[in-house]
Amino acid sequence: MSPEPTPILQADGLVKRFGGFYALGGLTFHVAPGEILGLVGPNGSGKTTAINVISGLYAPDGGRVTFEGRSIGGLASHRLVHLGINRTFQVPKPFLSLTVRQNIEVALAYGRSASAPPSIESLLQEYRLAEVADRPAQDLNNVQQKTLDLVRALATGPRLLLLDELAAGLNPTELDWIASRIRSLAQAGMAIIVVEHLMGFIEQITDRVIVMNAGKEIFEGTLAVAVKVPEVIEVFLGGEHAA
Amino acid sequence: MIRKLASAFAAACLLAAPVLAAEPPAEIKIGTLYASSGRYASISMPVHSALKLWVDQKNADGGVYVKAFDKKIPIKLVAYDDQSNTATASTLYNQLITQDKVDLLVADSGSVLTAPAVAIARDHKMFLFDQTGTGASFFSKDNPYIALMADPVSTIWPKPVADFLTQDGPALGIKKIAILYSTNEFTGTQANAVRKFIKDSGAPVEIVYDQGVPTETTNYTVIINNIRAKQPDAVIHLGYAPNDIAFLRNVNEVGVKFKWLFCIYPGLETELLEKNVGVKGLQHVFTYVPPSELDYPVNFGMKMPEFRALWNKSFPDGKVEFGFNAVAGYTTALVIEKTLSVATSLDQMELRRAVFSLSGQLKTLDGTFALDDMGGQIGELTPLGQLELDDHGHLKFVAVYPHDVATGKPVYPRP
Amino acid sequence: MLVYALVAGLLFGLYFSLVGIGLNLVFGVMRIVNLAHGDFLMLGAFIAVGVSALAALDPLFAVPLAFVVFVLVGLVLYRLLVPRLQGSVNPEMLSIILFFGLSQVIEALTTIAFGTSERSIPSSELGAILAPLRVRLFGDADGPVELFGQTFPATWAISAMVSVIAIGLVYVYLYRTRLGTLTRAVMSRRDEAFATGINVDRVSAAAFGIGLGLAAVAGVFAPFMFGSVTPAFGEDATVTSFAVVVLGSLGNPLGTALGGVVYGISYMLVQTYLSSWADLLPYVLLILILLLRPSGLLGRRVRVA
Amino acid sequence: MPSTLRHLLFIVAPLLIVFAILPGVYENHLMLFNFVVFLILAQGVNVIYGFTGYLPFGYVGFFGGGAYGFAMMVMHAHAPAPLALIVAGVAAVLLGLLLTPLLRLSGAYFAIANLAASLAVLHFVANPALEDITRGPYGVSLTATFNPNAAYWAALLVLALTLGVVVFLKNSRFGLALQAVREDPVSAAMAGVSVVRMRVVAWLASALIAGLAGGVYAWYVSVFFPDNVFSGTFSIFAIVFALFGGVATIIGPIVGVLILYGVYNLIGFTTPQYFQLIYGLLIMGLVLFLPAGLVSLATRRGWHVP
Repeated sequence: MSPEPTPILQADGLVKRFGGFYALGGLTFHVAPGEILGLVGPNGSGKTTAINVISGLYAPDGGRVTFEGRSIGGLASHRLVHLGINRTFQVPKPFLSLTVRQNIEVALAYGRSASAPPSIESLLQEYRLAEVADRPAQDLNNVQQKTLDLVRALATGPRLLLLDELAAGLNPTELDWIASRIRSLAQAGMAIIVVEHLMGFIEQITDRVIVMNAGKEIFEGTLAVAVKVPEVIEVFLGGEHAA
Repeated sequence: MIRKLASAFAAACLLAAPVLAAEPPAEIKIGTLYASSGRYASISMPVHSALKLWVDQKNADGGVYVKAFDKKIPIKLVAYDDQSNTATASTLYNQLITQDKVDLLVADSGSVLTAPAVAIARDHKMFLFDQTGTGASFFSKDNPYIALMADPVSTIWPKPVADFLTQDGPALGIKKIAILYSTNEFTGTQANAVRKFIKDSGAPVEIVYDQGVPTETTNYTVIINNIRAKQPDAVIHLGYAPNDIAFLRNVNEVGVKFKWLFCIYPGLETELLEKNVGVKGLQHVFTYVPPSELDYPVNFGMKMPEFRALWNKSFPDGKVEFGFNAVAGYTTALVIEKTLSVATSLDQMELRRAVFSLSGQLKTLDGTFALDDMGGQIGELTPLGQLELDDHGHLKFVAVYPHDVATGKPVYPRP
Repeated sequence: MLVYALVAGLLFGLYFSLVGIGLNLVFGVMRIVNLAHGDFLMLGAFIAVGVSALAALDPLFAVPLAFVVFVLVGLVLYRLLVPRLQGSVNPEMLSIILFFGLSQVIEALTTIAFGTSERSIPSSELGAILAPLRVRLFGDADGPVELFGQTFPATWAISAMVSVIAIGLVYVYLYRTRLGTLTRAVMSRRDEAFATGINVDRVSAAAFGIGLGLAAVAGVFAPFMFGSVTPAFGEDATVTSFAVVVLGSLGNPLGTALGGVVYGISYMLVQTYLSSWADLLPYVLLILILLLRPSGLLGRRVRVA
Repeated sequence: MPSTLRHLLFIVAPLLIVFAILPGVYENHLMLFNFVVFLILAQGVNVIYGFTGYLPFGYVGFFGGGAYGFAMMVMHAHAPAPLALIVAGVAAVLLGLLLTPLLRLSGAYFAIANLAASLAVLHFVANPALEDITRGPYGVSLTATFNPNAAYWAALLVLALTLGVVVFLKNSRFGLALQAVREDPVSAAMAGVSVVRMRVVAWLASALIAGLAGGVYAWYVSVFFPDNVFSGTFSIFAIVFALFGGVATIIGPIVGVLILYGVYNLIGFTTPQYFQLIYGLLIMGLVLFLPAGLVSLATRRGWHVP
């Protein structure tokens, strides 16, 4: 790993409550431009909640989250998109009755990308959607919908990209392909946070992981080190740590 | 204004001339609307059925006499269903005028469904035979194209009620009056009129309760209790038939006996109310005495008993109730028939002249037809009466005011 | 005046719980907005009028008759309408229009069959079979009943009583029978219910039938609670039912009971102190509840966009 | 040719021209006027339902609000009709602003709350306590501005404006974004779309359209009661017409109004006794057999429908 540059996103003691349940109980971490950070942990450990708070779906109930030095806790999602944060969804939610091209057009038009966004044709080509460009999104298969979800995020020219279980349901060839895409995005300077259950995929692409349990981070470092820490092993109870 | 009317009249006469020379038409087309469904169906259907009855009767007889052609001509009734929908009614009124080119335009029943016709008739310079649309806003000095056929305008209708209370009331011991009304044009205007008559009279009576309730109200238990708390000597309830039914039923169910109680519909739709409230519930109630009870001297058309017999023969299934509205529809028909028999052409201004010429002259089963100069009906007034039981336990009307038509003394307080 | 308004509101409100509860069941289970709800009420009222006029029976006998007839009608209508509706893209929205059409059809057919006049039943006929009981309780078989030293129409008391019994039976159905338990499962998580292998279709058909049956039962008392009924009566009844149901929260029969009572009492209070504004009340209450407490007084369900 | 121009040239212009010529050919002007009013209202429903998914079951609230806005300007300020018409639109927009919190509701809840809101406005306007302002239940009579001919042309102008709005929505990124919000508000926000602002803009635009329609209606009929201009059938008809043709298109609502309102009048003129029955059955059939509207017959075959 190269010496760490200044983080683009910094979360300090993030808290999110649902009634009496603490989904996030003081989560602290950071991610730097060009870095791919993995968020791992068992179900219900708060990974997706963390992404939802950072992308503005929920306002945090405590703690602080800054993006490029600016406090962003509680800002509306579309404002965060304009600042340069975007995400994909575990279950992709494209605009079903619009065509693939229209789906991307909306994001291109309203994303207010700081840098010149990629052209629609190049996105369609690069992400293998050119053939279905003029079909309504409801005609797409699950993998294509996931890809479209990713392209929609990319069309807004994000500097921080949050990927929520992008790999689930992909076959090995598709996994390799998507992993290479993600790595090249990071190489171009994008900060990427990956929430994933597939540990092989995490190992393949991340520079660093945060292991979460009960709404807090319990480990930070590489996955290779993580799997040797007793606390982490205990949390997973011999579960999914494929590595 | 007069000059304007006069010039319009002159123009009308000029136009009328060629009509006279024309061949008599095969039929006289009367256009009207009715509501077979929706909120106004129950007041529209009796009126319309009566009009139809008259048409059938005349046509069986070879038609009506039309002076303009000096012969009997069959009537064609062009009637559309507006379903109580005013936008639909607008289109249909227009259809009658512009497509069916009816000779006479007759409005649907009630103010709400008459309202769209007022402006349309005026726009097309068609004279509107307004059956029961009593809305005060319909009648203005600058609109010659309307006259009210069968109900008095709401502003003068309740005069006998107010006069009785202010003139005979104090002697009977009536000092405190309660007014309860439904907040619609028909009964709201009557409430305003009653209030004004009472206040202007200077009589030693006091209004102790004066409340409007929504027309949709069908539940009066609490209100009755509130009125009772004010201990009024007389209670005036002004509402539509469903309001009266619910009000009277609640009065009986709660077991309240108001000393003096007036409602509109026991007099207007007696059979309907009797069916829904029961004879006992109507006993001693004050109401308008309908023309059917007064046996007005008639100089035109069927007398009440004949009309009623014909009605019962024509509509034996009881789906449309005989009552005041049925009489109203027939009255309209009689005005039309008489108008055709005196109008020298079918021109609309000539029809207007003919209708106004009947004012004070035409005496039907509905009383004397009389119009003010804006076309509002000021004749056909209904006296105040009280419902009592005859020896057979049937309801009968006792007219109590004005005194010249009175047939008995009021029972006060209600035993 | 206050006590009177409160008691009257309670009796009136309990009846309105019964008016709304069928709508609640249908919407809760199927997400179908039954805009013809009030028309089924109206049909129930005509059954009562018929039982009273043709058979000269206590209208209370119309209660089981109306219920059975309309459960069957509901099952048939369900088969005819719902599967096609659920197959469309947006069944919730389209149901509003579909059932508006149905309400038009019902009103038209009723008008063709019975005419447009107001119909009712003499108050003394309701509960005639209960006369011995009344003599024992109140000393006479006729006239108003006395509660807290004030007199109320006997028909109100009977309607309120039957409403309480009917709501109780709905409670028993939902919480003490197998089909009822499944119904609640479908109400809370329709999507998951499919996945868990519940026969959603059967549960829905039953709920639809029972919903219509309850509406018809409420209708039996309509001639007494509203003075009279006409074929056009359904429209207002539907909107009021919505106010009651939304007040209490959807998918919760106890909530509807509470909603009815809150509605009844506030209606009577407004009628007492601000009578001409009384018809604004259901609508303002409905909007306020939706905005301030979207889950209703007793609900948990989220209904925010 | 850009599609905006094509739509204006081949859909909007011919429709307007036909309705400008028709009064000279066909004499039932009020029927033509009502056609125009329903074309406006159906497109207004299209704006809010077709493009954002909110079903405005109480759409008539804006229509009646506009009619009364017009009436009050004429009665109290003695304003000329064109000025009163503008106020009619403004009144409806203000009402729309007041009701923006309803947009927090979804699905049937919004539809029911909107219906309740329109009834609340009706009962408010019709309350006798407001007699001095609205004439309460006693109805208004606007003889000063009575001019059906001018009102008809004003209605055509409002229709042109409304169609302009719909053509814009159909061809602009704004319209695309609205549809994205309708499909999935969360994803739309993640595409950078300000969900709340978009909805409010569409809501107010459709309120303005209905308010102007109410204004021209008040101008044309000149004598009316609260029950006339707040009649729920305006909402129902506008929604059914728009759905029958197919929403989120330009021609769908137009076709819907022309066919269905045409049939409605035809039934009314020919077989009045079964009017309500036939119409009710027609509505049911439409939902059961053509839920996505007439245009779906074409889109199912893969044809593009403007």
